[in-house]
Amino acid sequence: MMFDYILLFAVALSALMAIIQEDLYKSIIILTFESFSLAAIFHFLLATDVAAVQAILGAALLPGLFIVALYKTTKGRDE
Amino acid sequence: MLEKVYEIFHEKMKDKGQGMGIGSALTSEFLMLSFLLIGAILVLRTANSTILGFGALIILGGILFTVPTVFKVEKENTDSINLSSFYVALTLALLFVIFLGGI
Amino acid sequence: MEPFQVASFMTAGVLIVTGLWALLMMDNILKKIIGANLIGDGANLVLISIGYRPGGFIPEVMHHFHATATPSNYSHLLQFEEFASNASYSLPFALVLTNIVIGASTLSVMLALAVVLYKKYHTLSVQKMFEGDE
Amino acid sequence: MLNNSTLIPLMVVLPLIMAILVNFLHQKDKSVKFISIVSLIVFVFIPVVTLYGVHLFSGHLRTGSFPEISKLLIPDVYMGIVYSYGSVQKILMVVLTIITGFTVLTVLNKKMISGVYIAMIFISLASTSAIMLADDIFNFFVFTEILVVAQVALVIAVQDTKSFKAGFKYMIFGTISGASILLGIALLLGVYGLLNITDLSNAIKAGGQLNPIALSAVSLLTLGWLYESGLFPFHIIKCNMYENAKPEISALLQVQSKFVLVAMAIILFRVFSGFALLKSVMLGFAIFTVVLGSVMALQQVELRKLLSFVAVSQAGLVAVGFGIGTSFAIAAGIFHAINDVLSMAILFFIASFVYDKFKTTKLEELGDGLQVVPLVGFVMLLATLAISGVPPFNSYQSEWRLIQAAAQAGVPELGVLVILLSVATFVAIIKAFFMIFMKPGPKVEVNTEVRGTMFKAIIVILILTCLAIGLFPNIIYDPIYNFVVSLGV
Repeated sequence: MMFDYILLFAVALSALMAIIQEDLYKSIIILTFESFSLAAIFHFLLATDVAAVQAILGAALLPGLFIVALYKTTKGRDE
Repeated sequence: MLEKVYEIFHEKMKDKGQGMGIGSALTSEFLMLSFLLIGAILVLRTANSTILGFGALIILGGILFTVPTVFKVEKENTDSINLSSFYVALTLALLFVIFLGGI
Repeated sequence: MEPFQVASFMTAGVLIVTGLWALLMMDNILKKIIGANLIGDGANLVLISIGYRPGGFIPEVMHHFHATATPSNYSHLLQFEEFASNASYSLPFALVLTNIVIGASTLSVMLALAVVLYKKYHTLSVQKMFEGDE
Repeated sequence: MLNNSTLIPLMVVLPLIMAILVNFLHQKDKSVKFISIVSLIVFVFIPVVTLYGVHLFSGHLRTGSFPEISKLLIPDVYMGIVYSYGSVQKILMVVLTIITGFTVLTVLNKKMISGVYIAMIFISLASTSAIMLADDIFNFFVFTEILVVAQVALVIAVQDTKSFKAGFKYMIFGTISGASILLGIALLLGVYGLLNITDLSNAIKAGGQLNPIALSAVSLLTLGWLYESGLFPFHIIKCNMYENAKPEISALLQVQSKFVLVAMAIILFRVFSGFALLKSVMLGFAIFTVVLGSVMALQQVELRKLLSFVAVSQAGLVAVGFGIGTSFAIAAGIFHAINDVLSMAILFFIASFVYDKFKTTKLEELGDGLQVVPLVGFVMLLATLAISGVPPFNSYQSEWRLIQAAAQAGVPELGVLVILLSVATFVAIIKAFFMIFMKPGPKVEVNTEVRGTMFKAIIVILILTCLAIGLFPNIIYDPIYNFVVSLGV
């Protein structure tokens, strides 16, 4: 039954990592991991509907938006 | 006395407007000082704790040594995002200290 | 309070403090937006933890009730007191659903603004964007 | 009082529906114009005809709370979202809808007919009305967030780098304040288990002393209040928003932020009634805002920035009324919010006209305007007198009541502060008036195509309203005072 505590620790750690990380792509991937494990924690906290929404938003929409923004910003510098 | 003050302002505002600009700067300087005086009187009269009273006196003394204050106020109120962030963090901390600590 | 609840509150605290730090201190504009996202996650986690009840069941997934039940055959189903004392508190979940949607829309507006600002200044540094010459 | 009127939610729902409709009609100029004018007439009409009362969403009545199981402190609670509509809400709604109408008319008049733009104005109108009407603290939070996004959309529509920067800053700090309001609500929900403001107020009264968690909620909600109303640490951000928007939009933005200030301060006072420290803290931040806003306003050489700082410092003066905390002072503060909103709107509309006519708002380059547009100059002089509290106009009535309330509450120094602020405001705006309309030797050309009949009509109507309120203040002041007394804060 330690799995949920490990997930909590992972969320806190990955939040810190996402901020400290220099490479923005890596930082976004870590953020996706954070969102997804947050969805799992919501499931353990008996909120399944919220967990579903958070999983969809955190794992698909949010990194998608970030990747698009990053693509638009770093591509412009290279050209 | 007033000519001296005018000279100081003239010197400080060379790159900005002259004439009317100096007039409004002088007005705001006097306003600032009177606001400070009123604030100090208010705090000293109504504050129950000695810490607040001493704090008000120290701040008042410190500001009176930095006349003219207007330029410093203007420097602290620029559009800079870092300065705003600093003040927001300060305010958040101050609110917690006041409400939870209970001055 | 349950230990798991306390642990989630502490995690939420870490998320909020990290996000606030990123939002106020980081120079990179995308890092600021990531910080904003983290603050929202932390607030959501606080709300969800309030509704948690150890060993309870999920109010939306109640197997004892079914859609065609009429009041006459409620008697053999779960009693109201049993439901009230076992289900988790579902009001915060509804609040969090709203907040997730609001957070996503705010985030997309901020990212769009970041892209526009990048096109003007060709940098991601907030310092250079905001303190530079007009 | 329990009058389940369906007209009350229409004030929020109808602007939202119209916003969606106008948004879809993006390229069709004529239908956008027709729909927005018709819907504006309806928006002004609804608050006037609606009776006072409450609306219970989906008809959930006040029911028993089962204190043994739920451990709530009060015997019965509201089960759904509640909107309440009283006299103060009525007056604020009428003023808000009228100024929104004027803004939309100027936008349509400038041939800037864009469906999305008008949709954003309607959404901000809907969210401001919801903030004023909501008796539910989470509903309030949701609409503050929507208001932030709509206001940023209105500002960045200028397509200028400075406006993008202002919008981004506003959103960054909006995230902080939104999260802090949400956390405050979450902590209150955790302690008392309630979201309805009336119930929460009763529960906190029944619970006695506030515990540390509730005190953290107070400080977080206070930070949110400071942001929403543009007080001390956020005054620069708010001012940037005003100065970088189109001036007629700034006229709308300042109305919204002042009314949100009033609404949220009433909510805070109702929830934490009898918590005196909150009032002192509000007073402190309000005084800071007044001082910094007026001192900065005197330094400006650009009309829009000058007016923005004046608007911010006047918001501080409204908050001073709340900070003093007696019912007389709170009523005077609300009254001053209404008066100030009207005269600030005149000044912003004049700034908009000047920007159209002379293509700049830099005071250095302008001049000799009185020969070109004598009527506008005369109205600006009257508006300057109105905003700095000269007797026949409306701000005199509210500032006089504020000074009286300060003296009654035992802090006559604040009366001196109010007088100093009105002097500073007068000096700042009369300087702008001189430099635009009387200084010889303009450096800019006059755009003769702009006739501005609409602007002239609007500012004349507004200044006449100011004069009417100044001559008969009791029509507006008495309902406000009775409402504040009935709140019992």
